[in-house]
Amino acid sequence: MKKIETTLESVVSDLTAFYDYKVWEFLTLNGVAIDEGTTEIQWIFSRYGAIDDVVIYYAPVKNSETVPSVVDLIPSAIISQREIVDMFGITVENSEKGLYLDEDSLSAPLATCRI
Amino acid sequence: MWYSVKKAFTNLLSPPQTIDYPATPIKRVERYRGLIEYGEEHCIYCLKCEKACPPGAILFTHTDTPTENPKNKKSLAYDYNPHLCIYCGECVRACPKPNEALWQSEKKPGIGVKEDRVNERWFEVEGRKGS
Amino acid sequence: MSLIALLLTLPLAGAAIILLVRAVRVRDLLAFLTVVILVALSIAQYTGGMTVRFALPHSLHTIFMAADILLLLFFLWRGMHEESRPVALLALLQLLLYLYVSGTDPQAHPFDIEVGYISRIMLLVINIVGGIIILYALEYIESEEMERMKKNGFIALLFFFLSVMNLIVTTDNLEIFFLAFELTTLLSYLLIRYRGDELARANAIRALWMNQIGGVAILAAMIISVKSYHTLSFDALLTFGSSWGVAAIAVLIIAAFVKGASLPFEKWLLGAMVAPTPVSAILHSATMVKIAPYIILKLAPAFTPFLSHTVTLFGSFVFMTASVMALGRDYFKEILGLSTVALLGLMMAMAAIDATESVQIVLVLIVFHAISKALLFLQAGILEKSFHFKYLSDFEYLYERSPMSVWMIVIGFASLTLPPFGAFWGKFFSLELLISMISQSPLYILVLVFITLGSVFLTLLYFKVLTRVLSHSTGKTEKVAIPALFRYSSYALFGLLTVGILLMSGWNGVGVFELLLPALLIFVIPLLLRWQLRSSERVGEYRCGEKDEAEIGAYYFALPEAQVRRAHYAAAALIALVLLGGML
Amino acid sequence: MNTVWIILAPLIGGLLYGVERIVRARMQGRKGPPLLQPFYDMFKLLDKRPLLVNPAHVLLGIMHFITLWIAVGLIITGTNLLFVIFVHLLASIFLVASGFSVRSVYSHIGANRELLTMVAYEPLLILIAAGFYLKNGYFSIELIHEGEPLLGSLWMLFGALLLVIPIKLKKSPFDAAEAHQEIVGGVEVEYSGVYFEFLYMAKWLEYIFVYLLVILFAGNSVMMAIVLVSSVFLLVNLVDNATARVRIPHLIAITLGIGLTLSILNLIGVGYGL
Amino acid sequence: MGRKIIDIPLGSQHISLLEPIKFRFACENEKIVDVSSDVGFVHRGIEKACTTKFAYDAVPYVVARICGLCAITHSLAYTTAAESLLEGVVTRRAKYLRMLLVELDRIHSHMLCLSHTAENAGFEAMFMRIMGDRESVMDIQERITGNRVQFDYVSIGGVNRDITTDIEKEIRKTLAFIREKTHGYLEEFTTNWSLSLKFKGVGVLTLDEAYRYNAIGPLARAAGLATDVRSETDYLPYNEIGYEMRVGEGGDIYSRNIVRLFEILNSITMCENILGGLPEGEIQTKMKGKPTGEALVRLEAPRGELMYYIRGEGKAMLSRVRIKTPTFASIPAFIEVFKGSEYADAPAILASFDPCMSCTAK
Amino acid sequence: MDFSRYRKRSPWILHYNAGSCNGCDIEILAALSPRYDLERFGVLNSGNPKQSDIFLVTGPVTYRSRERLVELYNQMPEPKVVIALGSCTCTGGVFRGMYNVEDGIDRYIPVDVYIPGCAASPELIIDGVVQALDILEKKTKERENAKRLYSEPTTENGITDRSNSAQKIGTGGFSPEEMKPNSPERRENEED
Repeated sequence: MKKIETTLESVVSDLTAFYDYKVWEFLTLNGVAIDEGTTEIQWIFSRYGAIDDVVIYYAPVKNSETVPSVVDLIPSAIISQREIVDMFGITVENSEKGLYLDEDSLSAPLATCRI
Repeated sequence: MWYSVKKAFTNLLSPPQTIDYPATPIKRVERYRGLIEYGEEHCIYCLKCEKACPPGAILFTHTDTPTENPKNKKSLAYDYNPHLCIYCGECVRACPKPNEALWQSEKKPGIGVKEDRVNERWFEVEGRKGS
Repeated sequence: MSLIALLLTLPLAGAAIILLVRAVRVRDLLAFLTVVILVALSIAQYTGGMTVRFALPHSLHTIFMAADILLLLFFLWRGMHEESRPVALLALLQLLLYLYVSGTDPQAHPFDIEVGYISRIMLLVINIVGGIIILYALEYIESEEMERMKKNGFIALLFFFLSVMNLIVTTDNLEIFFLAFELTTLLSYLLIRYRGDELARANAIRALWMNQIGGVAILAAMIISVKSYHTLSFDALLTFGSSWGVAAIAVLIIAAFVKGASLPFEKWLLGAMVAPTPVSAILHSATMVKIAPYIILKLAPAFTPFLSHTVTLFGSFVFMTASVMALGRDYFKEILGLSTVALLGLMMAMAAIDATESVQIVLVLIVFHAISKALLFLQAGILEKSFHFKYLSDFEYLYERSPMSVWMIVIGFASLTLPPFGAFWGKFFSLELLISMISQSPLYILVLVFITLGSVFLTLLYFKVLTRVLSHSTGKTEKVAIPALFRYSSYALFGLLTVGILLMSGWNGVGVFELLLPALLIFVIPLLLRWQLRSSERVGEYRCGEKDEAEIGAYYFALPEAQVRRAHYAAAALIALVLLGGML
Repeated sequence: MNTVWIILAPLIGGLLYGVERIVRARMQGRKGPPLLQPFYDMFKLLDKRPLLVNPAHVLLGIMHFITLWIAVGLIITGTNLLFVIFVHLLASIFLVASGFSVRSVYSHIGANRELLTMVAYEPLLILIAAGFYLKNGYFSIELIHEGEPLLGSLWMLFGALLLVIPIKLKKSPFDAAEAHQEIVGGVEVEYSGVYFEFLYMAKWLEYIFVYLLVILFAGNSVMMAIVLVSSVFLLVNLVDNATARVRIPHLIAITLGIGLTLSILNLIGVGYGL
Repeated sequence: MGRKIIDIPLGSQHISLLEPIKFRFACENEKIVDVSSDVGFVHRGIEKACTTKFAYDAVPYVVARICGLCAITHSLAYTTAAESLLEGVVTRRAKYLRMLLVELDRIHSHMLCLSHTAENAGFEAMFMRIMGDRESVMDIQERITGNRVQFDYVSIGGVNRDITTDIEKEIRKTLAFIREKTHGYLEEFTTNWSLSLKFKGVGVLTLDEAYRYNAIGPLARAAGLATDVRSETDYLPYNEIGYEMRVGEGGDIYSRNIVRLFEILNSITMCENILGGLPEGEIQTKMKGKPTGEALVRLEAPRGELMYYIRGEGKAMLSRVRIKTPTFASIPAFIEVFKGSEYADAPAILASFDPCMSCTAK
Repeated sequence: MDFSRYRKRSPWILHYNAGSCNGCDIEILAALSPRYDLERFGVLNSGNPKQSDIFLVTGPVTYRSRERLVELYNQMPEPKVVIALGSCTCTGGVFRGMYNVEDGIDRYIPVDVYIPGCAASPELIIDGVVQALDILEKKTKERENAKRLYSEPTTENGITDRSNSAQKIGTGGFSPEEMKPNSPERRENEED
């Protein structure tokens, strides 16, 4: 498991340089609430056919910031982006709310840090 | 296709696989994870089972008519909801006196009907617990 | 004789008066009176039951000739003016041929007018159904935006049309027939371009040149007839039976195909949709296209077996292909139009079989097709005028707004294919006849297959339309008022259909039991239950538990363009075969 | 006597359906419902609270049932075969119209598929009637029944009928019009309670209808009729239990392709004494 | 001119669906031209509950209830992750028993998928046949764990129950029975003409699409993409028990079925090898301490790759449990496959994905 | 004529998953399979609310499945019986108190039979169905509404229309607080 830090500005260019769709499998987009108002967003990849070669790009995100969409590069990211929007209440480019949550559901259930 | 035709034809002539339950009982496997049973006299009221139970199907609530078990100092009553239980057996593993105070039997749980108020009653129990 | 003279002249008189009247009410009253008298006359003619033959005064002959030449010159002028080469060339060709024919001197005709059984039925159809359509047109044309004169002119043209049609089904003279044929061409041209827009003009021109092919064909038949037998009489032509006679007949058949808008000539009839809807109604049901089966019915006794077989094959082929082609269409009138083409194919196919049953069958088909199609086109007009629906995919909440129109459409379609309606019996006995004729020629097996396939495709076509019209939800109505004349004309046609059911019993051994009992059960029991159902508790549709309403479109089974082209080639080849049959 | 049979027809159909449900269950290695299950269903449906979407829908469904019963009745009374086929067509059209008369997608798809299957089987039924006519010179069912068994000379048309039966009885592989897993029963999806009853019983009548057509091939031989019906019954169920549902285009292609070929060959054979 | 579109809904309640998912197919006639979907019907909030409601050692029983079909993989992936944070070592016997259950689970899950696909293709008899045979697998699962579906077999530190020679014998018997039956299905799925009409060339996911949309599990392998977490991780000794990857071609329903059938056969072999080489030893080791740090574990569930990411801060409650389930990752691929196929095939295509909505929405 | 005794011989089933783990759902399939063969009792998995007598629900009712649940229930003609299948359906089970579930379906529709078990085995399903049949036989044909409705069925011109009663449940008719006596917020507050 290799973790590479990146920023919201550079993440798209970083991933474009890194991601070869026949070598890397995009696992998912993950979020971890670090402290009040900040979420660590992770883009997780693993290499096809290699033993436990997992690469995680991560960037801390303030709740006011907008996460850029990587759907152009990785079409299957669309659903995990929508999930992140729902669960953490942050905005992701071109991703709507409401994958899981309804109007009267608890909003952004994973956003608050409860350590 | 011919295999299926043949199979259908032979099935037609041979007896069905069906178990005629409830007319003939289904043989349950040994160590079937059935109802959680409670032996009040052996309980030491450590409340480990209540804590371990993931859904909260075991609750000890305060009662005015406590049992005569000397360990029951806080006059608690054991309450168990088979309709909430997920039959995982965590409570039994947590119990310091398994097979005596708490054990998982091979009985299957009973069917509830409207009069049993399985859910509403439990909300009341939880309310008692909370207060 | 006087009845027929009246039938021929009264509509003309009516047309003339209507042109002059300015008040709408007076005009309507006059039109109504004329229609009533025409209906009465045609019924009287029918019940008279005698074959009437007489000759027209010779003085008329010159008038006819002048009219012919004027007509052709008019076509030529239109062709030049509209810069349509086919129209101009065909008009020129006709003019030359006509001049050639009139230069010859055929034997005098013993009689120009001959009204037999077939003609009497045709007169009934033309005047009753045509009359009802004219009544409907009175209301329809009022909602168009045009001058009063033009509106009255429209009604006058329709009356004129009836007159011409009355002439065409009563004449026995090829020359008069040619005149009437050209007059229908002219009238259809005028009516199609009545709205005067770009599309109307283009379609009118197309109809003009296609129909002129028919004119050329008739002229060719006239030349052959005059050259070989020195006669222009239909009857005479039929009795000769030599190879030249057959050739003339084969050429005349082409004229029928053109008028009947058979493949590959169906475009002109479909183009006629741009005209006000009563025009389509009158073209499809009472007039124009019915010339086709009429001619073939008239000529059938003189067919050689080869000719008979090929025409039947052609007709059944058209029946199947046109039905399939209609499946992909979205424009309601186009669907109706192609189904007319298909059914005309069936009528021609049956007419070409020379048997007593086939004459009966074709007549039944002609009559009931006319009524049903008129009913349907009337509904198409109502949809256009009251709801602004033209395309099937536009039809929304129709049942909620006007259940009457929906049921009329359903009955209109049902009456074309299903028992116990008249058209069904036509089809039914066609099948029976064909099956009994299989032993005569293996070709009839093919014809049988074509016709069975065609009729199921037509059924598919008619009932897929129901997706858009019949579907409705629980309760909740917002009715739309439909003008009285629209309603009454529809009811009149529906009444005719019902009377038709009763008249059919007894025909060919159709018993009361087979016919009326089912009809009774099917229609009466639901009526009894209706009141019970009205008050029942309502529940919404099953939508997988969701509440949002899904869009439900109609189904389209469009034929690929290449296939359509292939079908046209095949039809053309069959026509060539028919011609070949004439030549041999 | 005929009247009694006509009245009994739906009941016999129900019994046949009951037997079939057992046979199907046994072919799948199950015990299956009791024999009278269809009748239990029927009584239960009578006992439901009536709910409907709109009256026209229900009416058309009832008309479907009545017309089908008339078609069966006409066969039993021995009228014109061709006419019976068209009355049956009318019944199917009522069903289609009822499917289209509600604003429900599944009902529409079902009705549309019903129409498309009609394209597949209607020509075949007509050609079968043609075969009888060519052989005998009449369409009268009564006379066909009194005549010699015609299976020998019309066996190819009988083959075509075998293609039609699964379509009519909504059996695999030709049950696309009902297709429970896709469109939840298609046309019948919006019916409930006592109104569904009519459609449910109409299904029984379909059984009677097709098996009466099968019996036609046996002519006056009762023995042969019994053998034919039971073997067709077994065959249809075996095929039902050995095939998946094919799509409508395949259904039409298979039925018309094989069916028309068989029928035309047979008609040529019978018509020209080959 | 109006639209010629028919909107066909599939779900949330539909006879061909076991779980609520809503598709809306925009169709021309019955050809699907556009798909919209709603997958959030089963969202219960388990990720949050795992960090607020349940202590880390109760979580295996909770995550097992994410999905009844791959319950064992969920609890196993979680416990593996938790164990790596607790730095305990699980005995080899426990590992073997875990693998045994995972493979048995794969067998019954694949059988369910196959039977459901057959049922949705209108082949009721095949459904009944496979479901009838599947009961024997359910039986041995019940014998091993005490429950047919929710095994609750794995706990942190090992497994909850051991197997006896009696049970072993029964398992061998059942495995042989299933192997024989599977060969029968294989023949039926390859030779039945009606099934080939329904399955061959239908619902195709091409290799390139599989890469693009990150398809996983049998879906990807059927398209020719050789990916299987069993060969990409090493916490379970798959290489010791005769694991083989089976890659199909064509990416249609047929190919997916064949891949599943071969995986059943391979799993049977593996189970037999597990029983043959079952090491002696304890089945539970005590794990001490509270989870600290972060761990990422991947496992091959019957439907494909399952990923758990957990982070603990040395308390009884974890601070983050991220579950990436196989179906969740495949949904973009599903949508692609539907476009252009017939609605008549939609239920069968959907069943052939073996979707698990309760996994997806958690 | 009294047909009520035939009800128990022909129970048709509507199954809806309101958010369960699908363990019970596959057990329903297993109960239909040859080993247990529910069809012995005349059970038919109709999948269509309008033709069903028994509403077999699994799952603790997630927010998104609420109105679907009520809509399906309303479309079923009386007499009808609701079976809650599995622990989470009866009381919420292991999901009890999670933020997006409703702790048992009897918050929304009246439940007649509660089948415990996680997952409920086919044997228990058969027990429950048999129990439900006895209840079904005793039911009347009176209209039974769901516990929570958007609006009562409307009656106009003597026609009762029940097609609108389930719309917008949860966001319309009543407040979310009233709906959830055991909401996660409240629980969290208690914990803190």
